[in-house]
Amino acid sequence: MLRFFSQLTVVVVLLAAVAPAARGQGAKAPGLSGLCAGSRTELVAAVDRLGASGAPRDAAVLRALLDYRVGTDAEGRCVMLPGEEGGQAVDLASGLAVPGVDQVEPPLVNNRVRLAVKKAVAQINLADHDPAVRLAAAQELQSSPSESQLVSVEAALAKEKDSQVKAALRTIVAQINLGSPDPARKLRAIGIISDSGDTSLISNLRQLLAAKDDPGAADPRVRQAAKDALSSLQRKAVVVSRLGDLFFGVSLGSVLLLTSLGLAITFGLMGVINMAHGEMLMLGAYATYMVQQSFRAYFPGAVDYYLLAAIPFSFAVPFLVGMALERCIIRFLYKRPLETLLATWGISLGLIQTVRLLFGAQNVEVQNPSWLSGGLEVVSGLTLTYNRLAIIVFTAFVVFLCWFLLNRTTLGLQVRAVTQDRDTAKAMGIYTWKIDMWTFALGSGIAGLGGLALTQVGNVGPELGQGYIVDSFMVVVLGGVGKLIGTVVGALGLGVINKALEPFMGAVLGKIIVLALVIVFIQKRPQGLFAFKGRASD
Amino acid sequence: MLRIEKLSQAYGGSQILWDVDLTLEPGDCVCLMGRNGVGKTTLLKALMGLLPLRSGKILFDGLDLTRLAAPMRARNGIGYVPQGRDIFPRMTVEENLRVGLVGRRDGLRAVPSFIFELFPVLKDMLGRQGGDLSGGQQQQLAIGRALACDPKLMILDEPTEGIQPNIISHICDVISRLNREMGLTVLWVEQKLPIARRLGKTFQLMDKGRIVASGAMAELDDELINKHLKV
Amino acid sequence: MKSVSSASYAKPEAVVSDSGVILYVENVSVSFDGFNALTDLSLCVDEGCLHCIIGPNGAGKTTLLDIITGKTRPTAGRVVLGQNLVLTDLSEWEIARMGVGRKFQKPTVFENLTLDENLELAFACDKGVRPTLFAKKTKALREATDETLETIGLAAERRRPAGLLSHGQKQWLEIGMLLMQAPRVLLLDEPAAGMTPHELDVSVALLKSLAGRHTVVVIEHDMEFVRAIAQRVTVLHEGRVLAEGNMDFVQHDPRVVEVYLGA
Amino acid sequence: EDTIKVGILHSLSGTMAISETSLKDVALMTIDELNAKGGLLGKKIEPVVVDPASNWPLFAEKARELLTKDKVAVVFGCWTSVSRKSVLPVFEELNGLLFYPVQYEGEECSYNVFYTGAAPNQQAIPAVEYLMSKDGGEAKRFVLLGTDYVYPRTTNKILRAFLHSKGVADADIMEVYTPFGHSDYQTIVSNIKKFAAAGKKTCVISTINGDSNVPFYKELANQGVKAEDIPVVAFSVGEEELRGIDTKPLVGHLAAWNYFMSMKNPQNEAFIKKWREYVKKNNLPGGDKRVTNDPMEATYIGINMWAQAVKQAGTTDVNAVRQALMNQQFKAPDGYTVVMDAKNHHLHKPVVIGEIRPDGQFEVVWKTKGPIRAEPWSRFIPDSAKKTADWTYPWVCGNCEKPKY
Amino acid sequence: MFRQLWNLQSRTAWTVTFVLAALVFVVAPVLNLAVPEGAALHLPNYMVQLLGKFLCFAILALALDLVWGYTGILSLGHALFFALGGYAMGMYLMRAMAGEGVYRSKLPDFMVFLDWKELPWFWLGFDHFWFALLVILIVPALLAFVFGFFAFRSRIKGVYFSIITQALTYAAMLLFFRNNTGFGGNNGLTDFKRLLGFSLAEPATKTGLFLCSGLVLLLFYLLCRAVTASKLGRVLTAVRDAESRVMFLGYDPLRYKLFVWTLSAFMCAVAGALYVPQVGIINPSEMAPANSIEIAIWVALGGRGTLAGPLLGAFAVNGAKSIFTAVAPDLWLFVLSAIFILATLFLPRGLLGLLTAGRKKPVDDGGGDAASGEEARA
Ligand SMILES: Nc1ncnc2c1ncn2[C@@H]1O[C@H](COP(=O)(O)OP(=O)(O)OP(=O)(O)O)[C@@H](O)[C@H]1O
Ligand SMILES: Nc1ncnc2c1ncn2[C@@H]1O[C@H](COP(=O)(O)OP(=O)(O)OP(=O)(O)O)[C@@H](O)[C@H]1O
Ligand SMILES: NC(N)=O
Ligand SMILES: [Mg+2]
Ligand SMILES: [Mg+2]
Repeated sequence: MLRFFSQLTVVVVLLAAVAPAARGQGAKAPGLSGLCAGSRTELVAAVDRLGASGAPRDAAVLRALLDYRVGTDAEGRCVMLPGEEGGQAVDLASGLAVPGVDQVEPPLVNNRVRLAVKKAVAQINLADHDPAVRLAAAQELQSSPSESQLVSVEAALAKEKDSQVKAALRTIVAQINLGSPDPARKLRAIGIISDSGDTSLISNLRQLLAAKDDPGAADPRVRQAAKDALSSLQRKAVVVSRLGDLFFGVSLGSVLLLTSLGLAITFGLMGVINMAHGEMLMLGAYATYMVQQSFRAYFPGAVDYYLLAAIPFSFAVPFLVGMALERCIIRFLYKRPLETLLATWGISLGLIQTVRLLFGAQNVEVQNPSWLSGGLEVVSGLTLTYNRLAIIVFTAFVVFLCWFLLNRTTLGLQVRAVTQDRDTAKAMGIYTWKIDMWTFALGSGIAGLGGLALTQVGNVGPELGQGYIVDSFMVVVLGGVGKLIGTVVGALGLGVINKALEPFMGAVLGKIIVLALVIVFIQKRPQGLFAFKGRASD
Repeated sequence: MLRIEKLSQAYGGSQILWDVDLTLEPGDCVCLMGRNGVGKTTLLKALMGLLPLRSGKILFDGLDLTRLAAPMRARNGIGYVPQGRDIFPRMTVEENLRVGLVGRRDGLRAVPSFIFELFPVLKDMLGRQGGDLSGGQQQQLAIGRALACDPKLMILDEPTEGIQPNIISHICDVISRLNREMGLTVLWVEQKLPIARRLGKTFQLMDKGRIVASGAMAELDDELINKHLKV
Repeated sequence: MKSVSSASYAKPEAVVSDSGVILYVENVSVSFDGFNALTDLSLCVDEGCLHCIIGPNGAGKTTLLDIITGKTRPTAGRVVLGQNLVLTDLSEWEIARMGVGRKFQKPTVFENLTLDENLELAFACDKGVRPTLFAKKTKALREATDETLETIGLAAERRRPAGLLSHGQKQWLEIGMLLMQAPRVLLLDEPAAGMTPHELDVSVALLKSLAGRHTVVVIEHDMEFVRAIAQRVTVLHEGRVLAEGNMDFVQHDPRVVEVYLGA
Repeated sequence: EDTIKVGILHSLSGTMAISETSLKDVALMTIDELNAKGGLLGKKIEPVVVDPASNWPLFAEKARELLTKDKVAVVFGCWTSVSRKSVLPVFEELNGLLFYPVQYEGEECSYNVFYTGAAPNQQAIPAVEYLMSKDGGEAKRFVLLGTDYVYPRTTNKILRAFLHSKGVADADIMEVYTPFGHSDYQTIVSNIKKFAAAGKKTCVISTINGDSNVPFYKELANQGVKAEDIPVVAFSVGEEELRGIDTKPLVGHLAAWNYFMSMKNPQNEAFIKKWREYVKKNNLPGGDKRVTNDPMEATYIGINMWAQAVKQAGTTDVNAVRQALMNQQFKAPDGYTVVMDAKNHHLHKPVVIGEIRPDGQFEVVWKTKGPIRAEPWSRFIPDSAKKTADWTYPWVCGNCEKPKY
Repeated sequence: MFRQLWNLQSRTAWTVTFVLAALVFVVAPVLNLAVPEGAALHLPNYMVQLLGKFLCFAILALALDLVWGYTGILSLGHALFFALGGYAMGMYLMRAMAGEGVYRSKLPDFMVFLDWKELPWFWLGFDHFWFALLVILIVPALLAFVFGFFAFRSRIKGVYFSIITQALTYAAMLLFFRNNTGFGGNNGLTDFKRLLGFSLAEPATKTGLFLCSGLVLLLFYLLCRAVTASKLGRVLTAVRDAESRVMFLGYDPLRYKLFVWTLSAFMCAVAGALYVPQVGIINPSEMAPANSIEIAIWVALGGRGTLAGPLLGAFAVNGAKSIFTAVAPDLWLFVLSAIFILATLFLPRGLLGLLTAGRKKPVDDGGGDAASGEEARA
């Protein structure tokens, strides 16, 4: 979160900084015109110069460079165009406004330039008045500090008051000092690194221990200290990595769960072998896409919130389709449950092709809203991405919704009565056709919510659902048909086991092993995790 | 109360019921009797709306049920105890009873306690799966479930099957009491003569898909029995 | 006592019973999730005897049959057939091959097979895969089928799928299947349920004719019926034996009257 | 017979429809264009479109049907290598002609196939060389990440051999495969980050196929892997694939192809214009969001070259056309005049490396001076290094070690 | 013996059988080989191959019907056994052309590709046809036997069984996808040259394979007839309807299920072995779960629980697919989709039910036909 906000702040500050420059009040900045250089080496050199000597305002120019707003205009001047907030173009050589220029030919910015810009901005930002910006800058510089930065970093450290920033700067100094020939400085550096608990520094220690032509590294005290520090950091790294696996597992599990919940209703509760379940996911995803597109067209300002608006739609579209399908097709098959396989397979083919003809065979783009982009780096080496965190929360919400509908209203009771004995249920006054219709629609709608979640982690194309159907059936059956809780436990269990195996086996073998485990597990519990026991079970 | 007119029913090609006429007055308690396979269950199912009719008409409380679906019939006050109990096997006893409440007109949400007074064993078994109960317990549950929907007309298909003797008497007493005191109309399929005699005010005899004899219970004599209840 | 090998093709002849007792139920207990359906129950059934088991609903009668036929495994205790065959070690189908046949409380027949076929499957013969594959319709089979259909009064329906029978007819068919199986021990769970008075008479005669050659265990709630057939009666209550003896004896046992028969 | 039938064998349903549908569309567009110019040899070209439905044996069946029942003069089709392998025996048996428009792993050179996509040396190796160059960031450590099938496997094998030859140690190479349709890249991306934390400049070479790319890039973006730090260069991700992704967080990641839609030259402008018009006229789904990409360009080149060869040969006879295709030249949308190699049935193509721009297009950051010749037999694989593909006298073979005649 | 055979089915059924056999064994070869090309009645080579492929699918459908239609075990993994048979045949075909591959190596090309220096152990022996044949006949059946033994012993039933068979085939697919497993990865085995010395490119070989498939189908059909018409067939139906009741009659359902299950897998393997030389490729996508589901679709469409139904279904679905993917490449899925939906709704007993309309046959899972009209009333 911190990082996220600090990035936001950086952007805000930069935008603020651009404003005066754009108004043409900026002083003449020598070297800025190098930013239009045709040769990348020159360009990078210009950027580096800015980084070494630049003022906060220059950071804004560098950002503009990345946004393709710096370039040569028709008259060969090196010009910076105004950003979104408006203003006038500025001639970088003279610092004067050049009205009327609205197009420039930007230099070729590639990763090399981008990296240089990033470093330069960080270096400039070390002097920023906002501690958050300074911290972000310091962290940025941590990734590959060089000897040449030592002086400026130490200078910054001397001035620094904020303890977090201080710690970060000290780590940079330590990283640089690790390479110093003086064993004492090395030892001190190792101490700082060890205390920082930052597992990303493991490689620095490794390099130190592996270094051959470094006399300072041969010092036994240094070696011992480095080894101790290394093993303590490595222990931490293992813990972090296990925690990571757990998170990944829960996250994968919650995706599995969301994609299976609808099936747990249509198949688990109603007994429809619903091969069109995947297509309900797909419809939910396309509904989300449509909402996004409408927002882009009609409410461009609120586009970040399209996802919230999509929740009811992604539920409603499959809900209605499900309702129609139930009324037109499924309902004739309740006495021949096996044949629902055939019909729903047909439905699935038809839905896929319909969507393909309407939207094209290619994937459509669904964007993560900015508040779901990126992630929270809880410790170094473990980033919890916002989209996946959101999915976990959303899954909990949908599970609750299902639980509530099925256990706190009579719907669940009636559905189960209908599936267990349709005729008797009728004779007890249950409107079986209504229950069938609502339940199937509900299952489809829930699947649609799964589709909404999928848009945030995967692709949206006509075949989207096909990739989930096997897993969904497996989850529902593994948990025990007709047991919602089984589906929950089954999905999370599969997710966690899968992710626990993946680091050791790789994704392919891991998946094979998981399937094998499922097969073996069912041998032990032939009715799934939460089996119906007792006389009625066979 | 209930009038069945010229009801015919067939499974595919083979006709089972032939122009059955049957009339029940409010407060009647009728025993329907007949050999195996003469169509008693078929008649009750048709009455309940679980089988399509070939022809005929069913009137209940002035309402034409003929075109009405089963749940509406239940909600209009017909309680049904199916043959073979048809408990929901994977639902607990309590849930089974709550299903019975669905058909109530007063929207009551809790199982009325008189059912547990009637069948104390159900109280002990509330959390047990319906399918796990013993046969007799299931039968009691089925009757309890039908009573839960507060019917005006109860139709029971051999409800004493598999029930222990003292409870049979108990059930007979209760049904008679409901019949007498609350005016519950009862249509009861029964094979066992003693029970039929004890319970029924009138009888209807079925043979080969037709009602062949009816009258007050006292009129059920050996001749009729020999003629229609023996092979 | 040593159990004969549980070899799949063990024959009922292997069962020895010179003491006159064919079935021992020894200290059997069963519990389902903590509910004790049977508690330390012991029972002997004499060979050739017509033994009735009665008791309140839920007393554990059906569970007892489940134990004998291997459908349910006891938590403790065992069941011995003859003197040497521990049934509780065998699987359901092995027990059936040892000559223990059963009619269920809720009639279960093969709905998609005709009555003829239902009976054919029940017919006593080698029930291994290979013999079944090459089985021919023997004269013995045909005669037995005809005879049984006659007995159960369903000859007219013989070519119809069993699923189309009425409840009572299915009961009869299941009895017929039991007859075809010609088991040493017949276990009948409420055979009289849903029968007309006349049919009751028929089955009384039928069961009586079986007794002697076969051992018959009947569970029933119809006291008339029990009185008509029972040579020995065991009353179960809450998973234990409440009383045992001949009909007259148990009928007048006050505890039996209280929990079961009623005034 | 007043038409020349040509077969179009691309999956329009099933998993590959996502990629192949556009190739069918562009093929029809090209044929329309040729017909508008008067057709070939005075006849109209009649496309016969079939749908092999992403089912490999069905590819073979449909190929056979096209060649024997419809008697097509040529077939344009296939995307995956397995589909090509599946139809290959059919084309060889019936002496048909197939134009294959997709980059592939090489190790093949059939008499009956013309390969208009890139061989590994026209795509993979230049891309890695670029990443190792100063401009590309001087990568020292490599993650070879792919979908578990033959194209990634072979490409990575070649790349590993290549990297060895550049002095990269095995410890600096991480090879990871995922199943088809894999959609959860959390662990892998996190492992890449760990691998990259070793202090050396790391890059990822992705041969992830099709649908898996979206989840991969989404995860990449969300776990904060920036192109400046860990660039990902992909060989199967083009404009079409990027359409499904929000590219703003991916700016700077790379792809290596022989063509990008963003290339600026008159041929490309004309090509894109034609495509836009075609999409509009036929009301194709996707509308003005439809893009062009490398395999589409390769399809376009293939059909045009075939048409030129037919004109030159004056017949659609396979043997004559094959002969005429040798050295056939075409001014391609990539801005170069590409040539069909006189010997190995592969196209000489320029290699272009692009970085993803925020608008989903690629910024060309590097390209070869001109088209380079394909090496279907990789010199980095010992057994294949000995092989020559040369369908001219005296070799007359696609895979032999000495001349046949 | 002969009488027994004759008694297997009704006279009409025999007539149909003979007519079909005549079509396959006489008419098709004559139209293909004797009638000159270009003539209206000429059966082109590709049609022969197509029909040969369909014959293999028909065997597959027959096999699934035996376990699903008659015994009530819905396998969603049958394509696995088919593919295994196919792989065994493919391995033989690869070995039979050792030295003629792209690399002129003794090893199959993909191994050269992957730098393998020698054949892995599980490829040994495949240079002999008899060995491959043994593997085809034994290995898939053995796998089915072992898998079935554990599954049936644990009394896994219904959807649980379906899903673990699906998991099995899915796992196998992933395994075969891996290049390291040693079966050619995603590309599988392809580019075969000759079978038992006959060039696979020769029309005569193809016709031979077609006839072979026809013969095998006919034999399997009669075998299935024999099995289902026997008492064992009735036990199977009984197992489907009331498994526990079967046990109390003294039958061990495990053995019966295992028997048909293994037999069925065996048939699939043979079908796979015949299929591979005709289509020229075998790869892991044959094991994809969707393929197994499709087999079930053929069976359901044709008419489950009959023997002719699945054959009809296999031909109808694949024929429709073949025609419409060419005639209406954009719309064929709608056609197929409509066929499936309409057939389910209006032909509860499958296509065969349509042909034999009027004649009664009891329907399983509870009463069937009555369902549709009755709900509508409500
Ligand atoms: N689904 C069906 N299809 C065809 N015939 C049926 C069907 N169900 C029942 N029958 C036949 O209808 C007749 C009447 O059956 P029904 O169940 O109504 O008899 P019942 O009088 O209730 O007999 P019981 O006393 O045995 O319960 C029987 O002959 C039976 O075989
Ligand atoms: N699988 C099970 N799980 C839980 N309880 C069970 C199970 N099986 C039986 N019971 C309980 O065990 C008791 C004995 O049941 P059983 O069926 O043996 O009774 P019964 O004597 O046959 O009764 P009835 O005369 O009503 O048929 C009943 O209370 C029943 O609820
Ligand atoms: N040839 C490929 N990209 O599969
Ligand atoms: Mg009845
Ligand atoms: Mg009982």
